[in-house]
Amino acid sequence: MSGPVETAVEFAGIPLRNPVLTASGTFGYGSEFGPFLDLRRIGGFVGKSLTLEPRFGNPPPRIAESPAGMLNAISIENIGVDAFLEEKLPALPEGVVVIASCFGTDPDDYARLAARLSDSPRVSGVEINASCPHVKSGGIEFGQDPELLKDLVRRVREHVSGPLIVKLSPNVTRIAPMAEVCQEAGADGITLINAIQSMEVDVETRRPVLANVLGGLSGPAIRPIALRMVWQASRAVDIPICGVGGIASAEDAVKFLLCGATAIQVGTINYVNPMAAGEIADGILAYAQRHGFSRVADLTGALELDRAPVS
Amino acid sequence: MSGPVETAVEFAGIPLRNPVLTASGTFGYGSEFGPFLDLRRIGGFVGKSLTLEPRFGNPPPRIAESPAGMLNAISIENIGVDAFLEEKLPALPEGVVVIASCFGTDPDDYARLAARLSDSPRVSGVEINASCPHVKSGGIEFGQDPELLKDLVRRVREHVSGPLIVKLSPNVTRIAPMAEVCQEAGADGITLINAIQSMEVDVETRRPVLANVLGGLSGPAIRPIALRMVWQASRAVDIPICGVGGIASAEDAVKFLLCGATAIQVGTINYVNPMAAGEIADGILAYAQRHGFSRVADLTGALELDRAPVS
Amino acid sequence: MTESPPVNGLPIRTLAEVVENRAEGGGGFCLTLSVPGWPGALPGQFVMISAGACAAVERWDPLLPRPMAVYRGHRPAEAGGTTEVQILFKATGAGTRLLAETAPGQRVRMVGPLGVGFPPPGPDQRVCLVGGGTGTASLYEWALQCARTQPVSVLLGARRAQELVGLADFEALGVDLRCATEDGSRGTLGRVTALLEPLLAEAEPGELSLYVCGPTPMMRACSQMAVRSGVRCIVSLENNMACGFGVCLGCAVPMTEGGFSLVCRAGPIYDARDVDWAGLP
Amino acid sequence: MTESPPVNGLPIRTLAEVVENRAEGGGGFCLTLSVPGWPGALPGQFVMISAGACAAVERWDPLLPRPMAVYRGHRPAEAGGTTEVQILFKATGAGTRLLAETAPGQRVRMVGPLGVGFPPPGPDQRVCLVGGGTGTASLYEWALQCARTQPVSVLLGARRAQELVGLADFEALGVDLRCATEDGSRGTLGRVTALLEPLLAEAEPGELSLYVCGPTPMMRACSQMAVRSGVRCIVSLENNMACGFGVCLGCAVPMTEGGFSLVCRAGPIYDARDVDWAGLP
Ligand SMILES: Cc1cc2nc3c(=O)[nH]c(=O)nc-3n(C[C@H](O)[C@H](O)[C@H](O)COP(=O)(O)OP(=O)(O)OC[C@H]3O[C@@H](n4cnc5c(N)ncnc54)[C@H](O)[C@@H]3O)c2cc1C
Ligand SMILES: Cc1cc2nc3c(=O)[nH]c(=O)nc-3n(C[C@H](O)[C@H](O)[C@H](O)COP(=O)(O)OP(=O)(O)OC[C@H]3O[C@@H](n4cnc5c(N)ncnc54)[C@H](O)[C@@H]3O)c2cc1C
Ligand SMILES: Cc1cc2nc3c(=O)[nH]c(=O)nc-3n(C[C@H](O)[C@H](O)[C@H](O)COP(=O)(O)O)c2cc1C
Ligand SMILES: Cc1cc2nc3c(=O)[nH]c(=O)nc-3n(C[C@H](O)[C@H](O)[C@H](O)COP(=O)(O)O)c2cc1C
Ligand code: FES
Ligand code: FES
Repeated sequence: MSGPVETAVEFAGIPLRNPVLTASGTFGYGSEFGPFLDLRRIGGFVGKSLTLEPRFGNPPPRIAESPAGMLNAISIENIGVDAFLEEKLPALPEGVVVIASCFGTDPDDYARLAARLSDSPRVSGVEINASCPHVKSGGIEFGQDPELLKDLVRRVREHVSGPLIVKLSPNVTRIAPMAEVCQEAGADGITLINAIQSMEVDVETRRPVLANVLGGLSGPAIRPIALRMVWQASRAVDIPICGVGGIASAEDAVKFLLCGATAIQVGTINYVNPMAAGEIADGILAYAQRHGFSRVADLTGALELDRAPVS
Repeated sequence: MSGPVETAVEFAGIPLRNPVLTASGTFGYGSEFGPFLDLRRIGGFVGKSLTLEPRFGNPPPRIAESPAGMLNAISIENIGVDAFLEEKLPALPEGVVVIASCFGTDPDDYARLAARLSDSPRVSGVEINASCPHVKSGGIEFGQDPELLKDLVRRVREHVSGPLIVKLSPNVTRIAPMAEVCQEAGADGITLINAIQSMEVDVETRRPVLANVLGGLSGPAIRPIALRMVWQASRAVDIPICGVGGIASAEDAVKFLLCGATAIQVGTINYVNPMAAGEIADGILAYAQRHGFSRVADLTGALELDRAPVS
Repeated sequence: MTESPPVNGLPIRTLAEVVENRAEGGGGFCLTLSVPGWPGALPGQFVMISAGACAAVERWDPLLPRPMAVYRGHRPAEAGGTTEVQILFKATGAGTRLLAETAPGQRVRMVGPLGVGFPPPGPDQRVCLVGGGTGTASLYEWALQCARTQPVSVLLGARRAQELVGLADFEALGVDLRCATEDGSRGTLGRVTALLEPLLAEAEPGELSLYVCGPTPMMRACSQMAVRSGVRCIVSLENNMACGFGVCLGCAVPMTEGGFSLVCRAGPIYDARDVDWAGLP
Repeated sequence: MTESPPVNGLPIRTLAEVVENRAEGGGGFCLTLSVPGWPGALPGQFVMISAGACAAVERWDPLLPRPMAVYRGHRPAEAGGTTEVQILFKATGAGTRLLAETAPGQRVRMVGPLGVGFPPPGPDQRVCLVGGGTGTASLYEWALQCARTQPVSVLLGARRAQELVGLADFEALGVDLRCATEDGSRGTLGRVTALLEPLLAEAEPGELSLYVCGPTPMMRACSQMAVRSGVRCIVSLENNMACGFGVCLGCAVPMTEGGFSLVCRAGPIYDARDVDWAGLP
C-alpha cells in the first residue's frame, strides 16, 4: 500500500497530530528541546509534574545508571503552577499540544491544581501523576490503593471539565483494577507506566547511590513490564490508554499500540537522543505504510492472538 | 587486610561453603553444569521447580530477549519428584548442597511434595516456588495474596521439619507484608525475586513473541528492582533472605549482601556464562578481602545509610 | 529420536579470538575463530556465541548468546593448543550484526560443542544434503565426511546467488552440487524443493538418506516430500535458544509422540517424522 | 551565579566521526572527532557523548551519554562543513572504557555544546588555572584565550606524571606551568593545592582570578583556600548527568543561597562561593 497514511489519533478527547507524546519529567517544559526538535512534529508533550507552589527536589545524587536503564529520585522538583502558566506556556510555539501533569499530597491539592491548569486555553489536557515512586507522601500511595485512587480521580473530575488523564503506578499487584477505578471515577484516559521503585548500591562506598536511597527505574529495561501492563489495562477498560516505559524506537512504540495503547510517551530516551520523539513519529508512519494500515489509529489493539491468553 | 577470609554462611539453617547459590530453573538438576563448573566451588544450587507428577511446559516459543533481559514462559516443565529423587540426586557428586524447589496448584500438593523432598538426606532444604509468573493456576496467586501465602506456608511447615524457604513474587504492591507472613508462618528463609510478569511483541507478525503471551522478565534489567525488594524485605523480617534477580558479577552479588541478603542466587547469567556462579563466588571473596572483612557473612546488611531512608 | 555417535569431547566455555571475519556478500560472513582447547565436534554440532560481550566493558544488551553451527574445523586442539573453528552466518538481528562487526584480535565468548551429530546413512545409501540459507552451514562437514564413503548430492537454495553461503567450499568438495535461487541468479529458478523433487522421484525407498537444514517452512516441506516418498529424512532444527546446554528449557520442540524435546540437547538433529511440524512456530 | 558571554551557537545533536583516538598513557585518551555543523563552543562548555550506541546495533547498556569538556576546537564549522573537536578523557567506568575502544571511522552520538563558558577575569587580573586529573581538559581553551591578554599560571595535579593529561599542549602555550604529582614523578611531590598555596599567599585580593576544575575534594579545597585569601574562585563542576540540557534535573547541585542549580544549564561553571560544598556528594 502506498496511499497516504492518516497519522492523527484522538487520546482522552485530545486530537493529536500523531500518537507520539513525551513523558512527564523527561521533556522539561517543552522549550528545552527547541534546538533539537520541532514540537509540531510530534503529537504533543507532557510537562514536568507541577505542584501548587514551586518545589525543590531531593539532594544529589539523584540519578544512577543500571543495565539498559536509569534510576532517578528527583522528587517533583518544579517551578510551580504559576510560573508554568505565566512564563513557560506563552513561550511555546503555536500549535504545540501541551498536557500538564500535576502532583499533590492530598486530593484537594490535585483538584485545585488540575482546575487551574485545565482552565488555561493552552493546556489540552491534565495528567494526574498518582505514581511518583520516590516522594515521601502523596503520589504513589494513591497509585497503589484502588480506593484512594478512585476518590482522588473523582475529586479532580469534579473540578475539571477538560480531558483528564490518570498516570498509574506499576508498583501494584494487579494493574487492571487500578485502571477500572479510573474509568469508574470518570477519567478520560490512562497513562502507564511510571518508573518502577528500585535501588542501586555503590559497592566501593557501601552506600545507596541515590541520596534518597530509593528511586524509579526507567528506560528500555522496563519495557516488557510496561507492555504487559498496557495490554492488561487495555483489556480491562474502554477509555484510551497511553503507553510509556522504555520506548526507544518506532518498533517499540508500535508494540504498545498493538497491545492496545492509543498514544505513547517517549521518556528516558529523550535524554539519550533529544530527537528521538520525532524519529519515532516518522517511524510509526513508515511502519503503518509498510504494513498496509491506512490509519495509524488502526494499529491500536491490532495484536493477533493465536490462543486464549493467560492473564 | 590480608588474612584468610571466612566465606561460609548459614542460610535458613543450611550451612553453605559460600553465599552463592544458583536459581531454580536456570541450573537444571545440577549435572548439566558438570563440564563447566565444579559444584563444590559454590554454596549450592536450587533445582528446577518440581511437581508431584512429571509435567510438560508451554508450547514454543517459550523465550524472548529484551534489553538486558529475557522473557520466559516455560511453565514448570519438570521430570517430577520421583525421577528427581531416584535419578538426578544420586548422580550428583558428594558435598554438593542441593535445595529442592517445589510447585503445586494447592497447598496439599506443596505439602506432600515438600515433605517427600525434605525427607531425602541429599536435600538440604526446600524452596517453595510461590511465584511462577506464567502458570495458569497456582504459584503466583499464592505469591500475590498474603492470606493465601500464609496459609500455604503454614501447611507446608506442618509437614516439613527441615529448612523451609519461600520464594516470593515481585508482582506485588508491597513486598514487606509478604515477607512478614512467611516469617509468621514459620519459614526459615525467603528467596526473592522471581521473574517479573512481562510481555513482548513481534511487530512483523503482530503477535506476542511467547506462545503463552505473558512471561517472566529476568536478567540484569531487573536487578535494581530485586535489590530494592531485598532491602525492603530484610528490614521487615528477621529470617534470612536470599537475593536473586539480574546478578551478573561479584559486585552485583555484593550489592544484595549489603542490602541484607545472607545468600544470593545466580539465574539467567548461567545461560550466558555457565561458569558465572564460580566466578562470582571468587569475586565476593576478593571483595571481602579488599575491603577488610574477615567474614563474608559480615557483608550482610553492611549498607551504610546517611539519612533516614524513605521506604 | 535419532541415534548418533557419542560426542567426542565435553563442551568447553572459552574466549575465542577472531582470526578472520570475511564478508561473503549477501549479508553473509565467515568467521574464523581460534579456540583454545577445542575438544572437537561432530558434524551437526553447534556452539553458543556472544559477540561483543567480552570487550572492555560487559554489556548486557543483547543478553543472550546465539547458536551457530560449526561450519568447518571439527578437529580437536593438540594438548595446550588451539584449533581454528569457522562459523558461517548472516547479519540479520542484533546478535549476528554485532558478530559481523567483530574484528581480528577481538574475542568472543563461546560455549561448545553442543548438541548431537548427524546419524550415519546406511552403508549402501546415497546421501542427499539439502541446505537453505545459513542452514547450509550445518552441512559442510557432514558432506565432507559422507563423501569419503558414499555418493553425495548437495542441493543448496537461497534467495539470490550471493546468499548461497559457502558455495565455493561445497564446489571444492567435488560432489554432485545443484543450486536453486528464488530470483534465478544461479542454478534453477525457484526453491530448493524443486531440486529435491526429481531426486526423490528417482529414488527407491531405502536407497537414499536425506539431511536437511534451513528455514522451518523449507524443512517442513522437505520432510513431507520425504515421508511421501518413504525416504528417511534427518533435519537440523534452528530454534531460539537461551543456554544451549539443556537448562533453560527454552528450545523445546513438540514431538509427534507428544511432549517436547530439547533441541539443544536431544537435537538439533531429528528424524523428521519425530517432529510435530504443526506445533512449530 | 557567574555571568558569562552568550553561547555563540545553539547545541546540535549529531553523529560525530572518530578521526583519531590516541592513548596518552595513564589510562588517558585524546579523542578527535569530526563534527558536522559544529556551532562552536565557549571555553568551559561541554558535550554529551555516547560511545558504542550507534554501531550497527543500538545497545542500551550503558544507557546514558557522558558529559565531556570540549578540550580543543571550539571554532564553528564552515557552512556545510565539519570541525574537529577534541575530548580528553580517562578510561575508568563503562562509558569511558567504551569510548577508549572506538576506532577511527566509527561514529559516536553527540549533543552539544552545552552549559555556559568561563566568565572573564578582570582586565588587570592575573589568571591562575588549576586542573586535577581529567578536569584539566576543561581548562585548555580557556588558558589559550586568557594568555592572549593577561599573565596566566597553570597548575596541574595528578597521581603520577603519566596522568597529567594534555601536558604537552599546555607546555606549548608558553605560560607559567607547574605540576604536582602524588608520587613525585613529575614536579612537586604532593597535591596541586600545595602549588596553589604560595600563589595565593603572594596575591593581593582582587589581583588574581582562579579557575579550578578537577575532583570534588580538590575543588572544595581550592575554593576554601581562595575564600580565605579573598580571591575570586571559579569552578567547573563534574556532576553525573543524564541529559545535559536541563530536562532530567539529575545534575542538581545545592546552592549556598538554598535550593539547587542545574550544573548542565546554569553551570558547569560556578563562583565557588555560590556552591554549597557540604551538600555535594
Ligand atoms: C543449532 C543451531 C545452529 C544454527 N546455526 C546457524 C549458523 O550456522 N548460521 C546462522 O547464521 N544461523 C544459525 N542458526 C540460527 C541463528 O542462531 C539465529 O539466526 C540467530 O539466533 C539470529 O540471531 P540474531 O541476533 O541475528 O537475530 P535476533 O533477531 O536478534 O535474534 C534471535 C534471538 O532473539 C530472540 N528473538 C528472536 N525473534 C524474536 C522476536 N521476534 N522478538 C523478540 N525476540 C526474538 C531469540 O531469543 C534469539 O535469542 C542456528 C540455530 C541453531 C538452533
Ligand atoms: C561538565 C562536565 C565535563 C566533564 N569533562 C570531562 C572530561 O573532559 N574528561 C573526562 O574524563 N571526564 C569528564 N567529566 C567527567 C565524566 O563525565 C565522568 O568521568 C564520566 O561520566 C565517567 O563515566 P564512566 O562511564 O567512565 O564511568 P561510570 O562509572 O560508568 O559512570 C558514570 C555514570 O554512571 C553513573 N554512576 C556514577 N557512579 C555510579 C555509581 N557508583 N553507581 C551507579 N551509577 C553510577 C552516572 O549516572 C554516570 O552517568 C566531565 C563531567 C562533567 C559534568
Ligand atoms: C528523571 C525522571 C523524572 C521523571 N519525573 C516525572 C514526573 O515529574 N512526573 C511523572 O509523572 N513522571 C515522571 N517520570 C516518569 C516518566 O514520565 C515515565 O513514566 C517513566 O520514566 C517510564 O518511561 P521511560 O522508561 O520511557 O522513561 C520521570 C522519569 C525520569 C527518568
Ligand atoms: C528460563 C527460566 C526458568 C525459570 N524457572 C523457574 C522455576 O522453575 N522455579 C522458580 O522458582 N524460578 C524459576 N525461574 C526464576 C529464577 O529462578 C529467578 O528467580 C529469576 O530468573 C530472576 O533471577 P535472574 O534475573 O538472575 O535470572 C526461572 C527463570 C528463567 C529465566
Ligand atoms: S537452549 Fe536452553 S534448554 Fe535448550
Ligand atoms: S543533566 Fe539533565 S538536567 Fe542537568
